[in-house]
Amino acid sequence: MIVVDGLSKKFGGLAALQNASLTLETGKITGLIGPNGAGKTTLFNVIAGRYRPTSGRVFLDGKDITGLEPHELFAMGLLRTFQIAHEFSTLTVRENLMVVSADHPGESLRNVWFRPGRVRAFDRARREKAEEVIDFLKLGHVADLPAGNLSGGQKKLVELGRTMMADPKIVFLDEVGAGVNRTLLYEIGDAIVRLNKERGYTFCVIEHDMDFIAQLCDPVIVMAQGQVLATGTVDEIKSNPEVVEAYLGTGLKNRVAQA
Amino acid sequence: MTQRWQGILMYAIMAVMLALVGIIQGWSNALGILNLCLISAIMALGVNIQWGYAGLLNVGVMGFAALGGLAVVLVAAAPVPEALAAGGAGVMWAALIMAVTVVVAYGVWKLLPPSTARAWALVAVAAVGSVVAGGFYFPATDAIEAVDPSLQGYLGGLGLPVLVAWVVAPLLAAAAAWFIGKIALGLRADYLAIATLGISEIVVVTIKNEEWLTRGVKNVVGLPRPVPTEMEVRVMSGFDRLVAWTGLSVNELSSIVVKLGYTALFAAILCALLFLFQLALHSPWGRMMRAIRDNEIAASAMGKNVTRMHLKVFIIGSAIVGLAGAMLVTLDGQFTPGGYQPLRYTFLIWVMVIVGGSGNNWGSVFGGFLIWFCWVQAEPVGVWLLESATAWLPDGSGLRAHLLNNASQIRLVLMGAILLVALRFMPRGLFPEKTGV
Amino acid sequence: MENLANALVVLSNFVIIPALAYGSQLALGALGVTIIVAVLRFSNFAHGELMSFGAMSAVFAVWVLQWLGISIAPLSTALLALPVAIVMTVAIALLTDRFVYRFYRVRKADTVVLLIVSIGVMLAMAGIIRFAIGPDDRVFDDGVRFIISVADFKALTGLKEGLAIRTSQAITIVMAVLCVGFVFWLLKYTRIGKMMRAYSDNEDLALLSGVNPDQIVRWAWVLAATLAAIAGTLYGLDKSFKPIVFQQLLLPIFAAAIVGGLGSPVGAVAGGMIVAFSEIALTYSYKKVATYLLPEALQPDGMLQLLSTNYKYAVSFIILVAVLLVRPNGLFNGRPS
Amino acid sequence: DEVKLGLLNGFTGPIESVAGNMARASELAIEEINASGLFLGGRKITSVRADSTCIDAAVATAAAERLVHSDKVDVIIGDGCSGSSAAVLQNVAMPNGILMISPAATSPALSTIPDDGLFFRTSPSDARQGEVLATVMIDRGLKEVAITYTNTDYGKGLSDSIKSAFEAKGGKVTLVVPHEDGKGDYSAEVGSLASAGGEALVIAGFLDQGGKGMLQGSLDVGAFDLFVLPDGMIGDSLAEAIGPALDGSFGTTPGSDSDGAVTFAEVLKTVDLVPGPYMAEWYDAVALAAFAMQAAGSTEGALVKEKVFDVANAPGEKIMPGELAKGLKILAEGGKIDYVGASAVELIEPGESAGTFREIEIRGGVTETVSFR
Amino acid sequence: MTAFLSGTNMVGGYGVVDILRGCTIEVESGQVAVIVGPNGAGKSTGMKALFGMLKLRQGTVTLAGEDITALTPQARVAKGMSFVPQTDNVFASMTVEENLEMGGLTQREGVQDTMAQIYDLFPVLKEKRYQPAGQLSGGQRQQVAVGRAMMTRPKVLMLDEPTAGVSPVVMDDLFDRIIDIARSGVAVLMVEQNARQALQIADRGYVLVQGENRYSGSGPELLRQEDVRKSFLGG
Ligand SMILES: Nc1ncnc2c1ncn2[C@@H]1O[C@H](COP(=O)(O)OP(=O)(O)OP(=O)(O)O)[C@@H](O)[C@H]1O
Ligand SMILES: Nc1ncnc2c1ncn2[C@@H]1O[C@H](COP(=O)(O)OP(=O)(O)OP(=O)(O)O)[C@@H](O)[C@H]1O
Ligand SMILES: [Mg+2]
Ligand SMILES: [Mg+2]
Repeated sequence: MIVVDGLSKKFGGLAALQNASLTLETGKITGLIGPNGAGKTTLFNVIAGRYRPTSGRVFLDGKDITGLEPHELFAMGLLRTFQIAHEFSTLTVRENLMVVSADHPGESLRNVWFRPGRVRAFDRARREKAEEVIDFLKLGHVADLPAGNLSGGQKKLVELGRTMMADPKIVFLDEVGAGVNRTLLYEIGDAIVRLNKERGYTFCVIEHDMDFIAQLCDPVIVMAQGQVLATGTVDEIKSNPEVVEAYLGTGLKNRVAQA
Repeated sequence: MTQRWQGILMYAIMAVMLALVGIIQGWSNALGILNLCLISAIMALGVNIQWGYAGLLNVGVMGFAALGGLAVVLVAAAPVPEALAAGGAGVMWAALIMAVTVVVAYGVWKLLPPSTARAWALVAVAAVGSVVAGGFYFPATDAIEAVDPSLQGYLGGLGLPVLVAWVVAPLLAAAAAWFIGKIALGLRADYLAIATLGISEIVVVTIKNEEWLTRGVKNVVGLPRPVPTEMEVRVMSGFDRLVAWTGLSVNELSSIVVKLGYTALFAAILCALLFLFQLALHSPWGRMMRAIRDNEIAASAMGKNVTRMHLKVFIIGSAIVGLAGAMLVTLDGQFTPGGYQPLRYTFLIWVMVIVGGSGNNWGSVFGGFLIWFCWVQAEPVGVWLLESATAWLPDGSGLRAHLLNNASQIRLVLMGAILLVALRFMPRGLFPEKTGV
Repeated sequence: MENLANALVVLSNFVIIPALAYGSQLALGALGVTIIVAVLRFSNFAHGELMSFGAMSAVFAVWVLQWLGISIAPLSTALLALPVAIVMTVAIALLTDRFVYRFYRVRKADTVVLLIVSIGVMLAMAGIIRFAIGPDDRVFDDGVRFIISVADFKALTGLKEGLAIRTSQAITIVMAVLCVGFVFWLLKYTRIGKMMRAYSDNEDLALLSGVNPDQIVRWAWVLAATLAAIAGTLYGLDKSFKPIVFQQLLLPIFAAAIVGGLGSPVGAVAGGMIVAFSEIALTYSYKKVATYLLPEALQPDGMLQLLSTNYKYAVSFIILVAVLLVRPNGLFNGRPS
Repeated sequence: DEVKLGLLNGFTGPIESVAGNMARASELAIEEINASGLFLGGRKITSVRADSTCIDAAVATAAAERLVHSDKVDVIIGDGCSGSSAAVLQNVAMPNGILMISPAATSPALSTIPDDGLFFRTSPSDARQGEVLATVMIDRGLKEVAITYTNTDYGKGLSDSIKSAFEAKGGKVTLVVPHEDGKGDYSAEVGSLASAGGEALVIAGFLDQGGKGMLQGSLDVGAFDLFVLPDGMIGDSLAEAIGPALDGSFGTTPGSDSDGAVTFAEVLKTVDLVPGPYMAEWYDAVALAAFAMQAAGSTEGALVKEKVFDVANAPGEKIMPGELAKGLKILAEGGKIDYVGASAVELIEPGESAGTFREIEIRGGVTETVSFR
Repeated sequence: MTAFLSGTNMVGGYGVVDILRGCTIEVESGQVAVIVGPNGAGKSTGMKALFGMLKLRQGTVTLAGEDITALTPQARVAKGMSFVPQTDNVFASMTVEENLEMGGLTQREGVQDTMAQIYDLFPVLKEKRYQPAGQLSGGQRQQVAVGRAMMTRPKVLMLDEPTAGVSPVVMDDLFDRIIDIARSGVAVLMVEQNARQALQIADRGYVLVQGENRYSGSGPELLRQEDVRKSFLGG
């Protein structure tokens, strides 16, 4: 369980987060929505150790994790994806996936030089796992291309694939859907639900596609201007006039006219 | 596959060029060049580990090479007991006091909460410590420098075998790298470059000026050698048979034998390093390093301790540069602090790495060979070119005299041209990094 | 009162004026470096040689002018030669770009490759310059050397201490101010300046906005080369023209550009001044100043020097590292990462 | 069948601006010898230049290797810098038994380095000049001086010896400050020296390098108006560049009451050159090598090295610059010579110039000899 | 009579492999055309090809009947084409306002008016006009990118996933505005993954798979096809 307590983050004069408090229950898929610039990504960045908060605390299962480095949080099972894809551009897709591993013995030079057998065995296991993920994300035909040469959507898939390579406790997904084909996205949605049900991963998902949110998330937290605006089930949120006003809107005017 | 053959071909061409030098200009000469090629290759390998693996722009190669050279002096030079007697104690006291100061300062830092008061306390501790230490240090160093200044004037070394220095040099460079890395590795790529460049200047300025330790610009000459001298070789049993068998002159043969001794040492080290780092490059470790180089933010989010890895690689690479620096000083037989110039010790090494192909160990080694070869051969070739090019001018021609008078400068032009041509046809270096599995 | 005046004069004569002049020289160089970084995104190590080339052109032009008997006494003929130097330097810069840098730009080579390429250009150009004019030291200032000399100053004020301002120093300072102002204005407010920044920020997108890359690159080189010619000529005027000096000037110039923040023209000046002042003020021995300011009883024995001049070259880099640690993008926040 | 000399000097790098002229002086001597047709029964001397870069021992060694093995030179004239000279001597000259005469390496350390008797120099060790210069300063009534030196083994060694000699004679040195050659600005050094004060500034540097920068800088800000100039600072170009402000400054340069230096200046004039630092020594080094070979009747290093002292020192006919033919002739006829040359060559053990010096003073923009020491 | 902008039978790619394998894309003035398809199908590549950022091995691109296959991107800008790439589509170090100005480079007059209109459409941008675009949130950047392209007052507006990461309200406004723009006589071509909304307003829709046209027709037509919906639009 993640508890965010009174988190603020200022960039110069601009407060991207203003005393935001929220809770992500273990075992749930929480949706996080809100208008552009609401502070969703900033919240992720603060929780995941990318930025230090101006004030406030973050707790993971009761333990204060504020200000820990990203790699320390990774070791505690906290993973995130990036809204703007951060692929390892000269590594192939397969390597991008295989890099993700908490305690690969082959990442220490001592093992590389003196225990090559163990390193090889471990790496083989990682490779098999990577194959599974590649199949699932339909990246087979580009698996050996440098990730920098992928299409925008494919990069997002690699982002997602990396989280699937680890065995995380809690995963933060920042708009994995933007730029991903909808058919595939809903399949990904199914997979998230499955991971949540079968493996008990906790998820926190930022997404602007309300269908996707509706498919997965309960509860949904709405942010605006650096604060939590509302929390509730999808239906509650959809009928909240404030949320409709600030975020959801009422649909296409022209389209109505056209029809 | 074709890439592999291309590489083999290039190494073969290099070998042929060295052999040509041997045939045309003498084998002793060729071996002399080969030895420096080997050292350059090791140095380039060190830089490649930092840049090619981890994207660390270390432009302070010179500083680490100088530290490596200093290690040879400290380990292998003959001790100067008079100097030690004159000022050894004082220097020790000064060092001790500075150490205490650092410990106290650290304590203050830890104990007091962050505040201006703490800052002032730190300044006060540092000031008092320096003044007290200075009270011991300056008289002591003056005394040391006064001991027979034209011949000694420094503490001297431990008088140990010079090969011990090849172990100490990387350690010294590594220690410096640890310290520098702690300060500077947080910086952005090109700023790290300038910071390391600056720090290397500081290292060299210090070496030039702390005469009591390094003899400064007065140089330390006559350092011991790891191989027998030519004279010793000449009296070895069987040498005369060798002379008869090869038909070379005693002088030339003895100098070839000595050089081969160096070659064996250098080549053994180069091969060992190359083996280890090829292994590393193609391991999960190498993959992780490339991931970090590609995207630090993502690597950190994927659980890689980027700062720590950077520090490690920085230390390893610097240690190798330090080792190469020590080997160079050993080969020269002297330590010349004034000779540490960025053009020669930093930029030239970088040229080797980039022309060779960054990220590729074989490339760096090749770059080391090729660029050093060109660096020393550019002058005679250039002069020869110029002479042939101006041969049609009348003998008394002012233009010809002017050109020939400045002929040595053609080395620069040729070096520049070689570099530009190489990068023109192989913009990613002669041995491009293999991307992908 | 008189003591205070004397102290001030000493300080100006030995610290402030030389540092201002040296700082301006560095600033002019740093400005050129910064423009190339700002627009073409690489550290141009050949900039020192470009300055050297400019100075060399000026020397040649001065010789021709002197031979023709043209002069603008009491000012130095070199000022008349400056336009020629600029034209020649711009020409050589455009030629190198056309035949060297463009190739790598078109294939979007890594900036480090460009940096190394610029080292190649540096070597080649260094050789060519030494071929053309030789490596010797040449003095080509034929104007009036001082605006005010120590002796004049003493006579004028009756003070015990003197103060000198050289013509070349004054010209350099004025020129530096003008150039910085111009570059700042150009980059910040003009169409072409904005296009330059856009090009450097995101080349592909700049294309999509209708920016003509060739034009931008040409402009950048024209600017950088003009600055290099001015910097080189003024430097040569102040000291003398000797090719190897420009190689040595490169490091402090880069230090200045980076302390200020690569890509920022105001930063280049600030950086130049910081490097110059720290080099000179930190290693200056304040003994003489103190003798004027302090009463007899407190007269110092020591040199009152923070750092020995041996460590002068270390100073600018210590400052550099310190600044970078506190402000990782330089003082004037150059290119954000 | 030519005899080859290798001219090893820092043609690129910090002394590049003077290295060319030094080599020219050597080449002048070679031309003179060749014109005589008397050398070793009519053999010609040719020369090859090689670039030591002055500061890079490895490059210097490689260049010397090439001279020896590729160009097959019989004698190495050089190097111009002490550090690289030591490297070349130990790594190339000794292993190959090649005679090496350095015209400009003045470091005292070279006096004691093992050399198999192959190493000679036509310049005095710095220790000697310091002594002489200090005496001159005391004689001229100076009590307090400041010193600046070029931060190389030459400058450092010279400055050390000037300082200790001056202090031993009761003078006071207010401050010693090094300067780096070829740097952009010397205000900081000048400022410190000015603060320390002194009646004169001793500049142990080079006249077209930092030495000149220090001098000009000191004059400009009125820090010093009297300068003491050791050999590296003496040459006509300095007075020309600085002008009347230099009048009254004085210094020392190797030379004897024989008028070798004057004759040498005339020799140089024939090819439009003016005397500069160490040009005399470079000329003399070649002459010495040629005479020694002539006397030995061979080019073999082992034989020639035995003759160097004989031709350089008395007894024998004194030989001036421009009279190389005469010397060769005497030697060919089995006579003895005492080469004086441009820099008053007088060798002492272990093969370096004893160092007689001219005291000079600059008057009206001209360097005038005041006396001999 | 070919369409106003048309790329016919385009074949090409980044290296040896062809990404585009003979696809054809056309759009008329005053109309909206939408390209949809799975990730990696070559949609962005197709856009780049139309804009001259990719060498075509075969096929032609024409604008108003004129063959522009050989023109550079800048020349196409001058001819009234405008493009928002999928990634890296803002000048990160320049302020929002300067980003928009860059869009107006080719415009001699009326820059201020157009900018005002864009600020109307994306009110956040007005708030952030002096902030470097690199410091904006993902959705805000997207708005800057679209704004920059609109600043050129183009005859052809090409948008590669303009709504990726944009919140629903803003997306609705954006689509409205796109329709307005099209109605004013501009040819609008966009790639969309929010395909259902996009196809609703599309006069013409293309489904691209592996560099080939798999389906095409008017937007609503495509929306009606069961297999298109299932395979590409998420059911
Ligand atoms: N590095 C930064 N410097 C300055 N301001 C920033 C920085 N990062 C974010 N901001 C500002 O903080 C605010 C919140 O940004 P954030 O990225 O968290 O929004 P978001 O909710 O993720 O929006 P979106 O849905 O568009 O991704 C925005 O107004 C943005 O301009
Ligand atoms: N710069 C590049 N170099 C090499 N191959 C590339 C490059 N960019 C894209 N590709 C390849 O071209 C194919 C098509 O890419 P494109 O970007 O056109 O896809 P897309 O249809 O726009 O997909 P998306 O919806 O994910 O953005 C992909 O398989 C990708 O791997
Ligand atoms: Mg976001
Ligand atoms: Mg795309």
